Order: sequence, then C-alpha cells, then structure tokens
Amino acid sequence: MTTSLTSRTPLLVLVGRYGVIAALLLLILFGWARYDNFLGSYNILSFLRYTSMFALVALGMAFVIMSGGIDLSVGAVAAMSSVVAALASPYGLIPGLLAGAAAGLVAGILNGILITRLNIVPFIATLATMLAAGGTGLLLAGNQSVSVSYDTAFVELGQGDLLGFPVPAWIAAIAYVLGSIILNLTAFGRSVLAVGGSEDASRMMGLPADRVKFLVYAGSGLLAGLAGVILAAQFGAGQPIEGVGWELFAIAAVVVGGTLLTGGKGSVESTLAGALLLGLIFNILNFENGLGWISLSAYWQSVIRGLFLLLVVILQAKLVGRDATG
Amino acid sequence: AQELPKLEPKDSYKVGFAQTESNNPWRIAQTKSMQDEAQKRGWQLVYTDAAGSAAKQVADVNSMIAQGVDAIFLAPREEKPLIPAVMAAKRAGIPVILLDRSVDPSLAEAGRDYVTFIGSDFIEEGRRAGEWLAQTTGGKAKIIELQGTTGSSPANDRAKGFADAIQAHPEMEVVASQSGDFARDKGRQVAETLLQAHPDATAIYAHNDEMAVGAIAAVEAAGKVPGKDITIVSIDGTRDALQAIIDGKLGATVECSPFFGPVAYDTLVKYANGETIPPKIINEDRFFDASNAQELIAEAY
Amino acid sequence: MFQRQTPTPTPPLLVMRGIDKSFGGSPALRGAEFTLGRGEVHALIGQNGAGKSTLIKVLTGYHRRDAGLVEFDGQPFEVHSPHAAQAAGISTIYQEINLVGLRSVAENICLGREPRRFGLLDWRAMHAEARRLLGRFSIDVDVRRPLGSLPTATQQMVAIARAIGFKAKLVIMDEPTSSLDDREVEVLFDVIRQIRADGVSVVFVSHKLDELYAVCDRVTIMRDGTTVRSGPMSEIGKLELVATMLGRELTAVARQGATAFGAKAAHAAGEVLAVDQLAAGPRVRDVSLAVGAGEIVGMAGLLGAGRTETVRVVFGADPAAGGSMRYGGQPFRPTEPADAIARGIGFCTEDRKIEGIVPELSVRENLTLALLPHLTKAGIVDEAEQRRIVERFIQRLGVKCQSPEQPIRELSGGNQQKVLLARWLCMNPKLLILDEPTRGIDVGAKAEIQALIGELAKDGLAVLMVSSEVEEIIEGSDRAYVLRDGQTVAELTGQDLNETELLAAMAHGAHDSREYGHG
Amino acid sequence: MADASIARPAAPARTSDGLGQLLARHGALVGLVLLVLFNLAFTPNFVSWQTLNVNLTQVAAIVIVAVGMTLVIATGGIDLSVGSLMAISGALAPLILLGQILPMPHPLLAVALAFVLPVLVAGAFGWFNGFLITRYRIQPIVATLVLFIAGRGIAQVVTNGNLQVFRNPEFQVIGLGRLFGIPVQVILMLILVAGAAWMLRRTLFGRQILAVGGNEQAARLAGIPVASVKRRVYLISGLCAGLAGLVVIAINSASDANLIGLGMELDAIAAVAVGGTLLAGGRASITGTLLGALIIQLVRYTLLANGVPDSAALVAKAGLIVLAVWLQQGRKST
Ligand SMILES: Nc1ncnc2c1ncn2[C@@H]1O[C@H](COP(=O)(O)OP(=O)(O)OP(=O)(O)O)[C@@H](O)[C@H]1O
Ligand SMILES: Nc1ncnc2c1ncn2[C@@H]1O[C@H](COP(=O)(O)OP(=O)(O)OP(=O)(O)O)[C@@H](O)[C@H]1O
Ligand SMILES: [Mg+2]
Ligand SMILES: [Mg+2]
Repeated sequence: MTTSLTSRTPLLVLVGRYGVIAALLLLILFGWARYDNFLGSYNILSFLRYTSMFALVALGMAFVIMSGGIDLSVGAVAAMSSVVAALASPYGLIPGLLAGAAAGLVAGILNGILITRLNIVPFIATLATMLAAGGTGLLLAGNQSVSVSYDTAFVELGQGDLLGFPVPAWIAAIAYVLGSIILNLTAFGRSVLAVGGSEDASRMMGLPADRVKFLVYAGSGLLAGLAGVILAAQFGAGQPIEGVGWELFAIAAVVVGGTLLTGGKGSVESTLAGALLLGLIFNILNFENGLGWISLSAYWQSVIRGLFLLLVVILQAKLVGRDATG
Repeated sequence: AQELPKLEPKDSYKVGFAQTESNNPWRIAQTKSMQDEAQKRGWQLVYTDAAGSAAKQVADVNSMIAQGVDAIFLAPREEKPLIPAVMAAKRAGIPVILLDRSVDPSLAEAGRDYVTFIGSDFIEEGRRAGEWLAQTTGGKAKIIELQGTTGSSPANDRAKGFADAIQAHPEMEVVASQSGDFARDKGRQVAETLLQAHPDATAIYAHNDEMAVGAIAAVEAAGKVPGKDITIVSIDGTRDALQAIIDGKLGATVECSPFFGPVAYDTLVKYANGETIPPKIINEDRFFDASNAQELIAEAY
Repeated sequence: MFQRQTPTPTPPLLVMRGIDKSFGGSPALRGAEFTLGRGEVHALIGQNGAGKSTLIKVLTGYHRRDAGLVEFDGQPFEVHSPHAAQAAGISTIYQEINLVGLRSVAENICLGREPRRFGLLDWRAMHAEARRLLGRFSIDVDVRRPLGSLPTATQQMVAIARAIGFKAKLVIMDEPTSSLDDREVEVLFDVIRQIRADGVSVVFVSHKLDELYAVCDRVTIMRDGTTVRSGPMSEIGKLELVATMLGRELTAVARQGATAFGAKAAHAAGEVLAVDQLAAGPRVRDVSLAVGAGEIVGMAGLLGAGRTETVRVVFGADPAAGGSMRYGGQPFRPTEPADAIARGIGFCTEDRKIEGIVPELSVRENLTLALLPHLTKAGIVDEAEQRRIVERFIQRLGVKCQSPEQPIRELSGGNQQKVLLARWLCMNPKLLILDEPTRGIDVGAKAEIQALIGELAKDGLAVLMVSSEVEEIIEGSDRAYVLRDGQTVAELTGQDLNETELLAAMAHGAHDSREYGHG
Repeated sequence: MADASIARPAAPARTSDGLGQLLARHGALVGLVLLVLFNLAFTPNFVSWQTLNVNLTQVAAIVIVAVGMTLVIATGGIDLSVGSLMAISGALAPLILLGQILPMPHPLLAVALAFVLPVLVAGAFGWFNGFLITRYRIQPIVATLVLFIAGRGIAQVVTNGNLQVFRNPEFQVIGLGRLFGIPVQVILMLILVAGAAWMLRRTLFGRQILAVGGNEQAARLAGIPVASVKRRVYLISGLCAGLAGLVVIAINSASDANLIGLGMELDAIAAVAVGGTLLAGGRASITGTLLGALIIQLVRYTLLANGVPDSAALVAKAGLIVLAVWLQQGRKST
C-alpha cells in the first residue's frame, strides 16, 4: 500500500521532474538554429493558436490520470461540442461558448456516472462515451461540417487576438493557471492525488472518493467541450469527424509530462510542456519538409511519436521502479 | 475586399503543397505528381500531410506561410474549415491555388481570395457516370450507391451529379445508399450487405474505383456475375479499375486525374506573368470503358 | 458469562449495544457491546478474528452494521462513511497503515482538513502544522518528503499524528504499536496521556499486553465477535486477561479435548529445515529454528512478531536480507515460491482472500493449482487423474461443497481453508508451512484440520505451524519457538511447553524459560 | 485490500437475484437471439444462406483477433496494438509474395513464407508488448499504446503507404477459398475458437492464465511463473492479429497499410466485454467472445441493411457495450 521511492537516484528525479521542460527548450533551440523564421512571431502565434486545443484536452486528461483513471472520449467529445457550438454560434459569442462547453460537460458527467455509479471500468465506460459522442456529433451535424456564423463575434474565440496573443492561447493559459491552482492550492486537488495514490486508503482517510472521481471526469468533459468551441471558432465550422486520436495525443502528453499513469503523482505545468513538446514535433517536421528531405512524413511521424512515447514510459518505469504496477 | 497578392516572375519558386492525407492510391499519385514536377523544374517544394484532419491542414498552411513560401497549392480536406487557411495566406500576401477540391464559395471567391481552382468537376463526374449507366441499362436499373466518406465534398457532389442524371429516367432508382469511406474493404463489406438486403439490385454506382473493386468481390461472393447480372460504374480511373474493365467486370469509370503537377505549376507561372486566370480550371477528364481501357491502361496509376 | 459493568463516572461518551455484523453469511460480530467513558483510555483486546477491527469499522461507518444501536456524545449515532465519522469527532488509525505513500508527509497528515487562506491551501501553515504534530512525537523529518520514502515506524507515527491532529473527541488506535520500537512506544504513550488530559477518549487495540497496563484505564475483551468482559484494567491480571481472551480457565490446565490434535508424534527423524539468524524486511531481525521430519514445530508470537514474514522468506516469497537456511541438508535460498515448491515445500498462507484462493475458479482447479504441472502430459491436464485426486481429498478432508465444479468463493471460510490445505497435501510435500491454519474458522472445521495435521506428521511430514492460538501451539506441536519483534526469544519443549511459559515468553520474551541463544 | 469491495457503496450483491444471474451468465446469448428475431421481423431477405455467409466472413477477422484479446484480458491486461499489428503483417505478406524483400526462387516457397513470416513478426511485436509489461511493470494500456501508434507507421513506411495489389490463388485461399462450401477464414475462426476454448479449459497454460488473472499473488505463491504466462499471452494476441491481417488482405487481393485493421482493437475489446469476460481478469469465455463478436457484427449488418446511417450505429454500439458490461458487475462484486 505504501510506496518506497528510496531507490531513486537524484539525477533521475531531476530528469523526471524537469526532463520535459529541458527537452522542450532543446527542441526549440534546435528549430531556431536549423530553420529560418522558426521563432518568427507568425509561427509562434499560429502554433499557439492551434496547439491550445490539445493543451486543453491534455489538462483534463492529466487530472483523470492523476486520479488513477483514463478518458478515451475526449476527442469525440471535442468534435461533438464543436458541432453544438457551431449550431449555437448565430446567437452570439456567449451562447456558442456556453453551448459547446455544456455539451462537453454533459458527456463528462455521463462518464462520471458510468464509472462511479455503475462501477464500469473507466476504459470501457469512456470508450462507450467516445462512440456515443461521435455518433451524436454526426447526427447533429447531418454528416457534414456545420458552418459557424461569421455575423456574430463567435469566431473571435478562435481567430481573434487579445493584446497580441491568440484568444485560444489565452483560454488555455487561464485554464492551466486555474488547473495549477486547483491541483496545488485546493483540498480538491490534493484529494485527486490521494485517490489516485490509493483509492482504498483515501476512503479510509474519509475522502469522498466517488465524488472526487466524478468531478474529475466531469472536468475532463468540460475542457474537451472548450476545445471543441475553439475548434469550431478557429476553423469556422463544427467538425463532427475531427478529434480522431486526440485522446492518444493527450495521454501521451500527460505521460511525457511525467505524470504517473497509475495515478497519485503529477504536474499541470509539465503536462503543458508535454503538450507543447508533442505539438512542436509536428511543427518541426513541417519545417524539415521545407528543407525538402523527408518524403511521406505522416508515416514517419507516427513511428517517431511511438518511439518517443516508448522512451519516456520506460524512463518513467525506471524512476518508479516496482511501484509502476497498479 | 483587397486584391489578390501578386507574384513576381522568377525561374524558380519555393512553393508549398498542403496535402489532405496519404491513405489512398489517388492521393499518393497526386503527391507524387506534384513532387516529380517540382523536381523537373528545379523548384523547392514544401510538402505537408494533414493526415485527414482539416484543423491540422490549416496549421500546416500556417507553417508554410511562416516559412515564407512564394505560393501555396492547397488540396482542401473540407469546404468550410479551410477558409481560415486561404484567408491567412491572402493576408500574408501569398497567392493560393486550390487543387481538386474547393472551399465554400459563399466565404471565399476565386480571383479575390484565391487565384483559382484546378480540378475535376465532381458533379460532372457523377453526371457522366449516371448517363453512361442510363444508356447501358436502357434507363432501367435498381441501383446500389456506395458513397464516399460522409461529409466530404466529392461524396456530396458525385451523389448530386448522379442523381441529376438519372432523374430523367423514371425507371432508374437508387434502392440503397451507404458510405464505404472510399475504401476497398469497407466498400466490399457494405456492398455484400446491401446486395443481400436488395437482391433485386441490377447496378452499383461507386464514388471511387477502390470501392468499385471491393464491390466486384462482393458481387462475386454473392454468386452473381459482375458486368452481367450487375452493372458497375465508378469514378477515378485507377489501373485496377481499367484492368477490371478489360476483364469485363467493371462497366466504366470516369477519369478523375490525380496528375496535377504540370497544370498546377503552369498556372502559377501564367499568374506570375500577369496573364488572367479563369476562376475554375477543369481538367478535361477522359472516360474509360471497354472501348479504350486496353490502350490506356499503361497511363493509369 | 457477561460480566457486570462497573459504572463509569460521567455519562459515557460512546455506547454500542447488540452490534451484529456478518460478512457473506459468516458472522464477525454477534451482539457485541462497548461502553467508553470521557477522557478514558480503553483497551480493546481479543484474538485474531475476534472482531475488534470490525467493531471499529462499524463504528466509523466503514462497514454498515446489521443490527444494534450506537450512541455517541449522548446522541444516536448514524454515520455511513469514515468521512462523516471524522466530521463527528471520531478519528481513527486503522490496523493496516492507510496513508498515501506517494504524497508528502504534510499532505497525509492534513488530508481532509487542509488549512486555507482565502479559500486556498496555505502550504506554509500546513507544513507548520505537520511539524508541530510530529514535534509532539519528537520526530523531525522533512514534511515535504513523500511518505513512502520513510520507514514503516515513522509512517505509523505519521498516521497517529494525523489522527491526533483532528480536534477529535475520540481517537481510535487499532494496533498502533505493531511496528514501533519501545522508545517510540513510550513517546506515543506520553502523547496519549497528554490528550487524555485534554479530555479526549482513546480506544487502544493491541496484542502486546504489557502496553495495555502502561496506558489503559479500562479494558474490554472480545472473543468470537462478542464482548466477554469489560472492567478497570487494574482489576484484571495479565494471565487472567489472556485466559479470558482465549476463553479458558487457567486453574484447569488440564488440556484433554481442548484441541483435536492426536497424541504427540515420535521424535524427529532427521532435520528437514534449519534456519539460522535469518533477517528480512523490517519485521524479521534474527530468527533461528529447525524442523525435523515427522514433527510439528509451533511458532508462537503476538501479531506483528514477524512470523508471517519469516515463513514467507523460507518459502521464497520474500527475499532474505541476512542469515542462512539449510533444507534437506543442503544450503537453501529460494528466490521464487516455485523453487521452494519444487523442493517439496508447501505453504498455507495466513490471508486466504489475498494470498490463497483464486475466487473465480472452481474447487477442483483451486485444489490442484500447485499440482497441475504434475498432472500434465504435453501441456494437457489429465482431467481423469485430476478428478480422482480432487475427489479423494474432498473426501479425506470432508470439504463441504455442492460439487468440485463450484466456484471456491461460494464456500465457507473453513472449507476454503481445507481446500487450500489440500492444495499442498496432494503434492505430498516434505515440509508443510501453515500460517494461522485455523484462523477465522468455526470450531468444527478447526478440530478436523487439527486432527488431520496430527495424522500427517505421523506419516513423516515435517510441519511448521504459525499460530496465535496458545492451545494450538501447546497441544499441537512437539516443540515451539516463540518470536517477539522479529527475534526468536524462546524454544519450548516437553514440560516447558505449557501455557504459563508460553504466555510469559510471548509477553516478556525469554522469561525463566531456557534462554534460546545462538553460540 | 479485501475490504475494497465492501467499501464500494454501489456494489450490490446481485449474485443472489435470479434474473441478474441468468443475464450475467447468458446475457450475450439472449442479446444475440433478440437481434436475430428482430432481423427476421424487419430486415428484407434475412433468411438465406448468403446472409449467414456474409456475416460469418465479415466477422471472422474480428473473432480471430478477439480470441487473442480474450486471453490477454483474462490475465487482467489489455492489448491496444492489435489493429496496427494486423497492418504490419498485412503489409509484409504481399512484399514477400511479390518478392520485394528477397527474390523468391519458388512461388510456393513464397506463399509459404507469406503465410508464416508476417504472423511471426506480428507475434514478435506482441511478445515485445508482454516484455514491456512484465519487465518494466508498465500498465498494459500504455505499453500497447506504443505499438498502437508506431505499428501502423512502420507498416506504412515499409510500403511507402502504397496500395499493394496482388493475385495469388494459393495465398488467397485464406480469404477466398472454401472447404465443403464453407469459407476458409470461417473454418479458421472456428478452429481458433475451439482451440482456445479447449486450451483454456484443458491445458496447464489455460489454468495458469485464469489463475494469474484471478489472483496474481495467489498464483505466484502456488508456483505459477506469472511473468512468462503474461508474455506468452501477448505473444498469442500478436499471432492472432497477424493472422487476421492476412485474412483481410486475402479477401481484398490488395493490401493497404493505411486501413488494415483500423479501429480493430476497439471492436475486439468490445466483443470480449460483451461476451462476458471480466475486464478485471480471472474469468474468460471464448465462446462468449464469439457471441459478442457476432452481436456486434449483426448490429452493424442490421443497421446497414435497414439503411440506418453510421452515426446512429455508433450510438447503438455504445449503449450495447455499456449494457453488456454492466450486466457482468453483479458477478464481479465478490
Ligand atoms: N472485509 C471482510 N470480509 C469478510 N470477512 C471479514 C472482513 N473483515 C473481517 N472479516 C472477518 O471478521 C472476523 C473479525 O475480523 P477482525 O478483523 O475484526 O478481527 P480482529 O479482532 O481485528 O483480529 P486481528 O487481531 O487479527 O486484527 C474475522 O473472522 C475476519 O475473517
Ligand atoms: N509480505 C506480506 N504480504 C501480505 N501480508 C503480510 C505480509 N507480511 C505480513 N503481512 C500481514 O501483516 C500482519 C502482521 O504480520 P507479521 O508477520 O508482521 O506478524 P505475525 O507474526 O505474522 O502476526 P500474525 O501472524 O499473528 O498476523 C499479518 O496479518 C500478515 O498477514
Ligand atoms: Mg484487527
Ligand atoms: Mg502472520
């Protein structure tokens, strides 16, 4: 029940804690040295605008995983929410925003109920929600992208700027600040980690474990909903067939961020770093193509991403030693 | 609305090609054509692959803009979500040429927001397939339609064109229409099921050759003779399809050429030289049937 | 048999009456009673499985009681979660340390009542609070360290500090000292005395008797789920205490019929297992013992004495840190249970649920789990042979089940235990290790199993039997070792192997019994 | 630990109630029967050998994969990489057939290798999953996620993403051939199901799988080599996936690394879950998995044949999975 971390060597601990951020900086340095305009404001801003969607989803996933669970539904939920938001966009910015977020929240609540009330394992529960959300999105959209209204300010949520920074980046930034506060400065955040560390012990210590888990999945759904709103606003359409593989991107980002998949330990900041890192790999590959070397890079991208994940997971396993088993 | 970005004449350009995905033969042939032609002319090509995500394709275009390409060839994943990419390029003063699929005309206009659209007319393709079928079946057919990926513009247009064509023939009706995702395996499975549910079907219209080839397998599995019991028509003009025509299993296929390289780059040069570019450049696509399949199969991909 | 209550001075803080609780049909509590005064330290004792922990878990709402009433602080008390109990002023240290090893010491101490400023956590205050509480135990650790990185004893202290930290009216400690050394225990007692002075009541569960006399004002003794006696600590002598706990009259040490072991076996043929100065984990410090063919060697000690760990090491389930073992004359250092099994050792674990049965599998499959490789030709199980064996042992041990195909989880604890015993007997092993072979088993089954063990030894099997039941040791074993805090403190044979000696050794370590030294 | 189940408020002892029992045990069968009845009533020309034929040939691949998945889940694990492993073996076979890896002296040798090598490669990758899980104690979900991502990429890189068309009757027997009028892949599927069911019931390995999944600690203390059991199980899952990959490309006489086995992992897991195998491990039913797969296939067929769009199909599938898995809970809470 209790874990022995004594086997860790300080170096490994450092790598585990700051590895992502270090890797991120290295990658940025590499790009800056190798490509023109890589650190040009245009690339930075459009990169942030695009990656913020994934960052939001990864944040929700981070909390879910810290609580010892997993959420496969985020991608489909984001897609469905983008449709809902697009449908509501003619009524204005706020209605669109709320509608999209609400759609995500509902899906998250559904996950929470399946897991805490029906005791269905998170993997299956969120898998079902993933299918259901995907189908619902297509139904609502009539099988094709739904145009958002350009008459209202709704598109600003995705395409607008604020103080020179993309609005989506602002939304993600705020979410992460709140996320960090919730995790580090509220009792709830501590309970999430406690439940993830040992659900049974947490119950014994008088924590309402089920309520904690429920809220975590609801939150993940809400963030996926927000990502969906940005998706709709940024590309001017609700896209029922988007979001494929987002859940894996998010899981990978969380893992790369050094959060324990068995729950109980994790960091919001390095999850952000993880998301940026993975996003940056795509961006770099595009620039690399600019030098005209790699050909069908989409294929290599998956291989590279897979190997990268493998590396990180093994490193993590070594850090935690025997305790990596659930 | 401000004017189209200009492009000054050079003998070598750095151009971007934002591909939608690389998961079917047609796309791969298109990519190859763009790359080969660029090499031939000694141009530098920035190639990106959106892996089927409209969102990523927009990001790809943005990274091209960041890299300061002279012009962008964009094969839009979807009509609506790619509008921001077109507009961003325009703002950045980079001319855009759309390939094989267009963007929502109510939001972006050829000659104002992008230079032009080069490609086939999907509606026209559907119409030609429909007319051929009407002709060969004497205007009498119960048709199973294998649609492309739900939501994609070729799927919508090829369905529309075909519907227009058979409207004139009261005794031609589509008894079932389901998506086969432009894929051979899915097309086969859907065809098997639909043939089972509608044994009275006499014809199959597939939105692309891959699904048609799958459908042929399905027809044979159902113990019927493709080309005799069931007439099959489709679109694209792949080597497999032409072979099937030669074997008498596939009735006909409307060419939808993936070889965009030459025309695309020529158009860009013309534009740089200040010539006026029409808002639509439609490849004159051939029509493959028993009469010409044998001699043309060599050119197919 | 229920003793009169000596009236408590003030109206009691807690009254529990007629508490029933059963788990899947088998009763853990049968009309248990418990009364606790204010500002009193109350010892709750009883054998393993007597129902102490269950009584506590019922009180704190971890388990729902089947029947009975509870009054706390004058009000009827209905809580359905430890959360609610904590809010009501009852803070508990459960028997197994229940903390989150990955989280920091401070977090574990403050979890659920984190100090806040403007609604946000106040880490500085949290750390200060943690330091203050640990300070009372004169413990000085970096409260930001992950709890898991600390030694078990310190973790136990953290658990206690956590419980004290809540401004509770009642603090319950279930086996708080099982992993503490004497100095730490002393510190703990000081703290207990302090909070008693503040008018807080304490329920104190322990198997270490002398501790009870050191701090407790009153004692309640449980046996088989009922309360058999309750009164001032000072009125009950230690041996009397143990006697009541075990349900035996000390005056009549006549032992016929108390257990079902046959007459003692003839003397040991040849040495089978010899353990010398074994050390392993935190709990096994210096254990030496020897078992000969055809003899039953008992292993006595209080909970936490380190018996289970010792035998787990012998079986290769846990690694040894020091010392040496010989098996069948040769040096022996198993790294996996498979090694020990291959050498002809069987091990009936103490904890049926966690380490014994495979609940979903049938009796047949559970019974032959270890034997399977021998029942297999070319990877295929010879089911005819398997059935024959299963039938034979179900017969021989009188396992009560509808059919061999019945899932084992549907059997009663006693019958589960028999199946597990059969799992090893059918291997016909040279050495059989039994950890609490009759714990939590009804009287009938207990007798049958004890009788069986006796027969087996006669057939030349060497048996090493860990037991917390004094009769079992005395009447069952030819020789007995007594462990205390992970050390062999006494070896008792012949005349010395009697209740007084054994209890003395268990309680104080080697008493006037022959000092067991190595050298 | 033992208390975990008791601590859970929402774990009712539904074991006692009869109907729950029945559904928990035979839920899959009941569901299948209901589906068939529905089709008899509403689906045009449902009653025909061809219908059976179509559904069986289409379900074969799923079942073959799901058999391996069942064994994995029986040990308490999960394998997300099966779809990608199908792609790998499906991409390799044509390369061998067309002699693009090494020139083939004899066509039949090529066929033989095309059958054997890809399956072995897939198996090797499967073993690698097991290695990650046992050696580094990585959670199965994540360990197999690695190959889920990288595996298809490998297949695409090997083939440059090109569609590989081939005609080879000897090889395509596995997808197009018939024995006594029964499609070969269906026979293959039945053999695998029977074999796995028998293996689970009658062999040492089968018992060890269930013991490991049912109570890992107890299994170890009974001398069972837990790690090696797990590795073998993932190896088998890999082999099954490899075989399924061959079936798929044989039917289509073409191999498209981009699409082979896309989303198969979810279908397979769903089939296992619907079939009544505990996802926690310890209780597995191969025949249940077969039923589960048939249900999922029949649902797909029903919706297609009645002109229901994909979107609705997805929602239906979701509800089905939840219902089926929820029915198992009663038995799980012991
Ligand atoms: N969660 C449970 N499920 C089933 N039976 C249980 C459970 N908890 C306790 N029991 C049974 O209830 C009886 C009393 O157990 P309990 O833990 O209260 O004994 P105890 O007095 O605390 O013993 P110890 O001194 O070993 O702690 C035992 O027979 C035990 O097997
Ligand atoms: N390695 C282990 N795995 C699981 N449980 C263990 C382990 N070691 C000890 N325990 C449990 O912890 C408790 C204390 O065991 P320990 O060996 O320290 O004392 P003991 O002498 O065995 O006392 P008792 O046998 O009376 O419980 C026992 O209930 C035992 O079941
Ligand atoms: Mg207890
Ligand atoms: Mg013990």
